[in-house]
Amino acid sequence: MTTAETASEGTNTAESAEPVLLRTENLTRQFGSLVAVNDVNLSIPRGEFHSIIGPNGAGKTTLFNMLAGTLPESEGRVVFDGDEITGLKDYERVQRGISRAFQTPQLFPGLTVLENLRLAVQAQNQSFNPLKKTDPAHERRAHEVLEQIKFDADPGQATENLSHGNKKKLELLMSLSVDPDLLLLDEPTSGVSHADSESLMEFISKTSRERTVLLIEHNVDLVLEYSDRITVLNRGEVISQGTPSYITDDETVQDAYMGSY
Amino acid sequence: MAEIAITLLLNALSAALALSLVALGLAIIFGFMGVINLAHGAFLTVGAYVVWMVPAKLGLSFWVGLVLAPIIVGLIGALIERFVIRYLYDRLLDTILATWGISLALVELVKLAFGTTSKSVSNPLRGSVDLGVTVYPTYRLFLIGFCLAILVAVFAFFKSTDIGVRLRAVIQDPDAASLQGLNKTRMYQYSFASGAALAGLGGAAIAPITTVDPTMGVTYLLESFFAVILGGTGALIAVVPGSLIVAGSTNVMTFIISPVLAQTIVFVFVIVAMIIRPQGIVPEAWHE
Amino acid sequence: MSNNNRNLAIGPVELSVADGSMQLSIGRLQTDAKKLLLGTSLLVLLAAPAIFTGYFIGLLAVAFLYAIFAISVDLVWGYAGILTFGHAAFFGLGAYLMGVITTELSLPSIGLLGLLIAFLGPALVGLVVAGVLFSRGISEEYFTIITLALAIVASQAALILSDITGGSNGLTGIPLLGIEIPGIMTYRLPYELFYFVALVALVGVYLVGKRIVQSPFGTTLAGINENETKVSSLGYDPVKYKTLVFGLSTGIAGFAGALYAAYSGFISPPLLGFALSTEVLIWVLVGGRGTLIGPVIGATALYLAENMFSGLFLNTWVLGLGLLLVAIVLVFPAGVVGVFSLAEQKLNRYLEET
Amino acid sequence: MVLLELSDVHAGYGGGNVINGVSLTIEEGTVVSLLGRNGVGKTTTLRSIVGVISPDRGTVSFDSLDISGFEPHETYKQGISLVPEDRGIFPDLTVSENLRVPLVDTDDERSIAEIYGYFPKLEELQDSKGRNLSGGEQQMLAIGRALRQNPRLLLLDEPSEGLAPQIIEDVGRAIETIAEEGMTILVVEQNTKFALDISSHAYIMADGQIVMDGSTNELRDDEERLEKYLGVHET
Repeated sequence: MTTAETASEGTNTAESAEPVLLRTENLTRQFGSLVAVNDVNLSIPRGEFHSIIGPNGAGKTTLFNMLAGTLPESEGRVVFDGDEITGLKDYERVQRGISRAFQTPQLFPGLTVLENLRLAVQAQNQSFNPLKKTDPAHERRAHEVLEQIKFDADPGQATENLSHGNKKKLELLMSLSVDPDLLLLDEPTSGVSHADSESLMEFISKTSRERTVLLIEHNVDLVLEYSDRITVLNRGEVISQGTPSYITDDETVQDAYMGSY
Repeated sequence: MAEIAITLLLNALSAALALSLVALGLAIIFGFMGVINLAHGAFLTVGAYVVWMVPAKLGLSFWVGLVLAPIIVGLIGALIERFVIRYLYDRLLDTILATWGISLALVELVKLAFGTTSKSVSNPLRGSVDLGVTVYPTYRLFLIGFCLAILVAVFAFFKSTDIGVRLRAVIQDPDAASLQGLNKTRMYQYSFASGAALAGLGGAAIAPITTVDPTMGVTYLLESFFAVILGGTGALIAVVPGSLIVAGSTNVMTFIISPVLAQTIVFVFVIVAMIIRPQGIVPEAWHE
Repeated sequence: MSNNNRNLAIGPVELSVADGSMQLSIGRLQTDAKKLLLGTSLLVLLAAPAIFTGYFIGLLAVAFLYAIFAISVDLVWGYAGILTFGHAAFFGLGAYLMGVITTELSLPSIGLLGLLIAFLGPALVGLVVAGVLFSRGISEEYFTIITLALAIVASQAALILSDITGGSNGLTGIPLLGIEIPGIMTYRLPYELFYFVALVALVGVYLVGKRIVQSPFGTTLAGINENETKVSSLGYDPVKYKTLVFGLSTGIAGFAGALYAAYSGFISPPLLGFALSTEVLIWVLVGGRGTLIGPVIGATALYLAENMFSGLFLNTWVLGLGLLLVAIVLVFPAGVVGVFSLAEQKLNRYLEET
Repeated sequence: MVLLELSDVHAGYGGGNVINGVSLTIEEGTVVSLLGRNGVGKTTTLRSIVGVISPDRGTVSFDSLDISGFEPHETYKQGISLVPEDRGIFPDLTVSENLRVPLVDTDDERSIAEIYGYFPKLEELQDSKGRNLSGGEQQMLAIGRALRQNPRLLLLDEPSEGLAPQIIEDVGRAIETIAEEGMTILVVEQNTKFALDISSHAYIMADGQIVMDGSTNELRDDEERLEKYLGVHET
């Protein structure tokens, strides 16, 4: 199979240096007769900044939904940190260290920015005691998280009135606050101004030194600039995989993006 | 023995088919618009009162009432959609509350107008028919045929007419339907009105064989919900098996145990069935 | 620091002038005024038996119990977003447990045990019902319909199980609370003093409720109410939280029911049914769901009004209630408390502008 | 004659604008394509034409009528049909039922038989449910359905998306046939080659704005700029 060959050519950098954190085997998702994700094999070493690109409808978000556990796998396996996690629910995967940021920010509109963050921070120390008081350490942690990034809104305001850019930042911070080993980021810069996109990617790149990052991004320039390795999906299948320079020279990728027949 | 069995089965069948009509109205409103209509029982009550009032107060025939009931209740439904439901789409729990408020108000209006005592609607088809194995009341036989005819007509409408196909399209994907030129708002209003009309028709049809009182709707409300949920909301036709189980088994059990106990057993059974198979008992191949 | 800075404080109102700009602080006015209002109302309520007729005080005591019931509904509906149409089943279950226990075992202290069991029993049933339904992934509207069925099933069960429940005649002769320490003392609560028990119970449940909604657990519930997917994607299992709050709530409902049984001395199947289940929703909605004080105000005011006016208007009371329900859902989903906070915002803006 | 004109259209979802000042014109009887990478605002432009979202600023005029703020069913009545990116096939309706859904004016409609003429495959599949069709079949059905009212303007959102090369060719031929009959078409594409082949004029979007436009022949020769706005090579 040509895809397997092209996939192996570009992969020679980080693979052997670090143990594999996330591995998918023949991961497949069908909706009726549509195969949204078809037989995807990924192997992401710990500490890698790995991006997934592909045209609209290539199956990127479906793949994320399966990795995050919001969509059951039709076929195939997911192995995380040595354990099989296929079929686990989303919150169980978070507890094991996989966290995701949604493309459309999923916030708690009626809660304040800090309360949103506190909910994320507290998820680490869940309490079923309904009479327990809020831990001041969690409040402090929420403040600290917010200070990591340039956030130009009152943290005491409800999130429903935030600007799109601030919502995207908060979404990212919340996904980080659960202290994941693997961060799944679905287009963290979509709809964000150019300058903010750069600084967000800079920030993500910095966090990727401690955590493994798997990123879906449509801004190819940013992807090429920051990623260690890239996987290209088209029509649900992996059509190319490798370093940024390998991807830019790959004809099949050009065809997928620009079209050919 | 065979005589009793046949009578029992016919009783169960007529109850189940009448419930199917009412439940079909509920399923249309729920399936099309995602509105949980707790006023459905009150719609049925109003239908029954129309069919009582037409002979008793206006001196006209029962059959005129049977025609008027769905029209009047349908109009009430259209008004309610226009002034209440329209503002609550996408607020599922709020539609539950608002339709419950409407239900309280409608039932109280009935009480204010006609008092709380039960009314009896005189049977327009007295007498019985000899079926060979058993002698069975004429009106109940009519009811079976009438409900079947209405059900067949409604399903044929959805299957074969352009409007029916378009309504199904709106259920499946309202946004895609509006790209085909369909006016969602108007379609919703028609759906709510026709769902209400079916409840009114059901109420009118059963009026001669039941007691008509302001609170008669509550049991039917719950039974139709159970019929819809048990059948599954993927296909309108699912209300038929749903109703057969809910009304049929209550009816048969009433032969042995008290009606209250029978109803309780069926309710508990349905709740358990809902837990085990939330998508309904009807297979996906039936979905349309 | 410039010399131009000045602070002027009159009571809770603070006027500060800094570098030519003037600011009127009303933040403290709000909280102080609210505390003042709550404190005053509490004092008035404590003194009420000396002011009002016994009949009115009796009504008020029952209103307080319904207010506790309303708080229990608000915890699940207002805070966790779970609409229940059958909470009276749990209120009634508590009442029947209390009734059966105290009439079967005629010990003076049995009422206290009854209260405990009337909390634990419904809480357990609530945990099981919610646990099974939520873990099966039942959708919110199906849950609502099932709770509606539950109320009907419960009131029918109370009719059928007449050996225990007295059937449609209900249970009579349920004693008021009392304490006995064998050989040392026996105390039976006088009828007139029950008002204070109800008041203390209400204040207690209110404070517990306040604590719950402000706890991390409560914040998680608020999150579930607003975006369950997100809560789940942060690593919380929403099913556990929803189940637990439902159990807590049904326990509190049962506790209120038990006090009701003890006070009224008589209970019958409608107590478990549909009518009370929906009435409590109207109380909560009118008062303002998602606030604890709202349901208390809604339940008390509407229960008193119903008893004072429904004699005059008869059926129009329920008619009005139905229309009110529609109107609130349509026009003012935040309830009475929402009207107040809107007025408060307007007042603040006015004060800021002047 | 100018059939569609967008002037300075701003639109978006809940606060953030996705498109900022899009202006474009389409002459009657031409095929125009709108190109750009993922997420630059192409779909949002189409949605603000048909009224799925209404523009925050700017106007959309169709045949000199200001249609900004119209509902989708109203723009449809004006003669605009959109084939959305997800195709909008009703999954539980059969192929023939799907074709019966669109509201048609009996004087001007294309009969279902005519649609089968364009897409013979659909006739074979007429009793299959929408959910059981392949991506290519769904695309044909979606285009066929949009043709039912014989629209004055046909909007196609990524007709080639997710289709195998052979199928893309079939769809392309069908579009060309329709275009030859004189239909005005605006096609949004990521597949540049496909789009340039079927259209005579193209607009290119980046960051919510039109950044260049021209005849497709001119654009084909301007490889450098095509790469810049559409390609994946590092710039």
